[in-house]
Amino acid sequence: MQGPLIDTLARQGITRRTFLKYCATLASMMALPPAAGRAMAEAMAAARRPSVIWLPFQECTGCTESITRSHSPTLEGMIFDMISLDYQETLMAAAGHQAEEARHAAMKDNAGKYLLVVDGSIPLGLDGAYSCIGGRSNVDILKEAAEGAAAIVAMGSCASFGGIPKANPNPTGAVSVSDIIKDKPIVNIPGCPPIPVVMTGVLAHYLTFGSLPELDEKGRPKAFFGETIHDRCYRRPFYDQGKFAKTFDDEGARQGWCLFELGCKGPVTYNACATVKWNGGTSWPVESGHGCLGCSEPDFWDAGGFYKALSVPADPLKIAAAAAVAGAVAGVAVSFANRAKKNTAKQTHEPITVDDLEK
Amino acid sequence: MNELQFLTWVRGPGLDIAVGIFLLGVLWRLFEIYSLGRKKDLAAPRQRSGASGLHTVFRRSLAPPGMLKRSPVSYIGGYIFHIGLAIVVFGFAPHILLIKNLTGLSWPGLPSQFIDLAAVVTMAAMVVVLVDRITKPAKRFLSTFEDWFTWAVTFLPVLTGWMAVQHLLLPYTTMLALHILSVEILLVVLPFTKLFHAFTLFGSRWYNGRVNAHKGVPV
Amino acid sequence: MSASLEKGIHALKEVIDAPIASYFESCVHCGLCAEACLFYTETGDPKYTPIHKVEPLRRVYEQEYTLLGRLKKAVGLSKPVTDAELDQWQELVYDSCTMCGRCSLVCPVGNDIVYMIRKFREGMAVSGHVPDGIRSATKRTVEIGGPMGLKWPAVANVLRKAEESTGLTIPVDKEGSDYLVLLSSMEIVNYPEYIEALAKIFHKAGISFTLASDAFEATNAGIQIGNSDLAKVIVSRIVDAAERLKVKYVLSPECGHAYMAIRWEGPNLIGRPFGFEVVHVLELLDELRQKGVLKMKDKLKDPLILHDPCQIVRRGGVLQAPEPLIQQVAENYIPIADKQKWNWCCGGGGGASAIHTEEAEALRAKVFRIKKRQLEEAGVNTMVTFCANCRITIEEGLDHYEMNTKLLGLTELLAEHMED
Amino acid sequence: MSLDAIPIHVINPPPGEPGLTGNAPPLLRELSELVKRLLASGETSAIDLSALPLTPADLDWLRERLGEGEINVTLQANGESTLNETACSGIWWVTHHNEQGAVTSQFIEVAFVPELVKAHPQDVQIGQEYLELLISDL
Repeated sequence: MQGPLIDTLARQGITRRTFLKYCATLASMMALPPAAGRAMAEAMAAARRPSVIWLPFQECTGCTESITRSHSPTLEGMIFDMISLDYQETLMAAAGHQAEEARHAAMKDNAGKYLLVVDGSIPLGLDGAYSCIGGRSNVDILKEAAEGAAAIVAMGSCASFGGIPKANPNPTGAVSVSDIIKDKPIVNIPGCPPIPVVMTGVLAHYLTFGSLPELDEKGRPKAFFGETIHDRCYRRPFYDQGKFAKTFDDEGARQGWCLFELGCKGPVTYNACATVKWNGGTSWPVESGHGCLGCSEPDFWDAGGFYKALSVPADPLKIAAAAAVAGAVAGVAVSFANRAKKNTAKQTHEPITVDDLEK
Repeated sequence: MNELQFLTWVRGPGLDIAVGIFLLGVLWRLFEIYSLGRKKDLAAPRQRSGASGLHTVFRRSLAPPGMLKRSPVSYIGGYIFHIGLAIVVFGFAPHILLIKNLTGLSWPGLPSQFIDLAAVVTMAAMVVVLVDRITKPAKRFLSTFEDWFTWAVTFLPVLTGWMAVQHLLLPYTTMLALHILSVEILLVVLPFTKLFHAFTLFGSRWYNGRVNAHKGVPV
Repeated sequence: MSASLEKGIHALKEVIDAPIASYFESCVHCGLCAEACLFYTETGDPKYTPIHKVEPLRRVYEQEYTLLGRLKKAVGLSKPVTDAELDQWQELVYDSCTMCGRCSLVCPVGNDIVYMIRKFREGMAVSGHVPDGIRSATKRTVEIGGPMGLKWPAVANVLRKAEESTGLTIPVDKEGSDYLVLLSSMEIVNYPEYIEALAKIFHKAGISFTLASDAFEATNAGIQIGNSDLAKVIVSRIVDAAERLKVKYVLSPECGHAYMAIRWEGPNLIGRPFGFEVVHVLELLDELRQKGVLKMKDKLKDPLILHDPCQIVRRGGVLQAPEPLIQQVAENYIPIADKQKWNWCCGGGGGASAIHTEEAEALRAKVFRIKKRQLEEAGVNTMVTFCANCRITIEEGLDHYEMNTKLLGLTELLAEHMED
Repeated sequence: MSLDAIPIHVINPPPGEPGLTGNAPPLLRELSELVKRLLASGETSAIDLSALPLTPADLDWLRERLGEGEINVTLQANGESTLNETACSGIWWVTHHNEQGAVTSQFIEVAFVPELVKAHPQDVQIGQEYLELLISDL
């Protein structure tokens, strides 16, 4: 099981050229120079598979689905062949105490070297009682597992930023991995779910260069999160021309015009959907006629409504009527005071004679 | 507070508060100013005033004879930045959407490349007008803190809006939030500074037009 | 009883109205009014910027009639207007403002700045911040009857002389006449030819007229100093006389501010519309011209330009009459660029010519350069105008610059060239 | 019911599609440098076309300028890849497609033979072993 990766791949009928081609494309997606594709292929082909422990917390398993159901299992699935996935509740055959033992064994055997992948947020409410595995709270497990990890990958928006569990009013006190773990390198791969190739890209980078890729200030790989959906959107020319779909079934929608007015969050969402697309490059939300929800941004759930355009107030004129009335009342009150003052001045007018001109 | 929360705040509660203060201020100030009233002119009019007030409202938008030459920067710079602001505010599709959402009125937007150009030209004109204020003796003499402040408050929304669209300096989300915030500041200070001329100018021109038309002088 | 700051503020509180408020709120400090003011264009001193001249009025408005202003005053952010300040402003409000109203025409937000000056003077007058020259002129007008202290016997004397030289009768206190003719002291003293000219024209046109022995003076120093009570006393004399003599029309002399006082301020001062019409002499003359009564025997050949007095043309609305009249009598009338409502003031209006301090006179001489330039640009040696006060100011200016320009009064010019 | 009966159709690419950006011509100069380096030191290199702000029109322009060479290699590995020699020998136009036929990445490679075409020694080894097997069966 611990031989060079290329042998494992070969056994599965994946040729070296297929692998090279895959690495070239991966390097291109990660905005690495073309030569890096070759380096990646060589490094990974020869790499010993690192131990990976995957901890699912307060999550919906969508992230796992995203990775495992990726359209070309031979390609994205390869990543699971590159690693030794020692613990993944959903995928592993073991269950119960057996599974927990496997995790402990992996942590012990690979102390300081394993990669920790987390999906789901971590509830802190009621001492973490909202989500427990084997009687232990998520936060305990995370802290323990993080201790010996070389690096942590926060998969999906929940692990990265708290995600839907953290949405108002956040009953479980959900937080992200980086809210708890401060002393380890953490890569955030937000998205609900995240794009599979980002995960593979990060792992490939780690395997090739032994380090995490360049991250932005939110801990996201710059290569994938460097630009907004809006910047790369194929409907962008319509935005620039001022052509907008006004409803989901009007002529503009049929013509494929910009979905800004229908609440698309593309302009404030950093992700690679517009270029990488989904389902093996078949399509992506905007292409299928729906605006971006902004799922890879922090607190996207509370960002003022999915169908409200960005330039539109979240709750228009909430206090406007009251303010207008208050203004009118204040104005009328001042008016009365002013008129009274002026009238008093007029009534107390003392006729002026020439003598009054002298000081 | 992350930038999306910041953005959410400025386009949520922030905007509510700003629009609220704006409406409150505008109504209050309008009452305060126009309730003072004026005496009826008892002198027999030379001619019926008719629509003279309205005429002046429009006529004053043009430079009087000779004045363009005397103060070209005031007029040309002033025209460019006022018209530029109008184009940017009322021609940019996202702005129209906001107005539509607030009032139900909408109209077709202008191409964003054109808006972009208008924003740059507007900012250039505003800078020129500022330099003019610093260098022209009468202008500098009249200038108080309020003049510099209101200039900045007017300039910032254009700058931040343009920078947001151009993806300069800060991520789009932050810039957009700053842009909306700067507009909110503008809304809040407008009723209480000289920026209120946006409203009272019509009254002032109208009064001037009426008072003088009564005497038979088109002003 | 005497003038005081309290009285001044009190007066301002009475006169501040919605237009004043609207104007102050509209001002964007663009400084364009300065470009329309000869005191700024000729000196380059920014303190002469028209809107700056009413700054204390703005403060009183803000502190008395705006909520924020009251708050600012309460917490000490806005200092109350002081006597020292008003004293400083006296020069700006009287010496360097002739109430010509040119600034009101250019203000891009539409501020009628001269309207504000007129109101501000109400406060300045009763707080005691007025130039001595205007104060004494006002006193003489109220106490004696005219700004120059002229009494009826002297006027009667002038009238007798005019009768002698024209051979026409000049009726006095004749009830039921069409016109009550008013004069200005300056005309009586400096330009008695005006009276002769008028007598000739009335005679020719067959219009009945009279003078009133108790209301011959048309000028009203009360509006120049800026006190409505005194202005009312002065204007009431004319109204009383006109009503007693049952005239249809009151004829305002050429004098600019006299026309302003009787035609536009008069009814507002006494608080009711007049039962008679006020006509400016040029309006009457133009009417006669249109009827064909005003025929010339010859025309003046000299090339000349016209000086439109502010209070008659720009502020009085006598826009159409002057040009046809001058064309009637002059062969070489040269219209200048800034004519009619765009004319430049002579520099002595609004009471300024009554201020005889050294500084005021030096300033008047300085700003007269604009008239000098107009003459030079037109390349003429003759200027015609129709306001006694403008004439005196312009004469002084011409003297100061030692120019040999001929200055003529329009009515006299017409009378001189009229068919016998 | 045919597809045309569905009222929704995506027009792709949209009108107002940007034409030439002027970003393509400098690439020719860069290629010239890379070819010089190949001749001088034998060092191979590649340009990642999807990493550059090039419009389809730019790519067409470039492709047309570089022309067609003599060799066209087709590789079937998880979707088709084409490695086409251009009219300038040593410059190869490499396009990778996925199994659905979409372009996943596109390169211009400067090499005597594209790296991907060359057999890896380990693979040759395996071939050799297979050959031995064939021989032993004779």
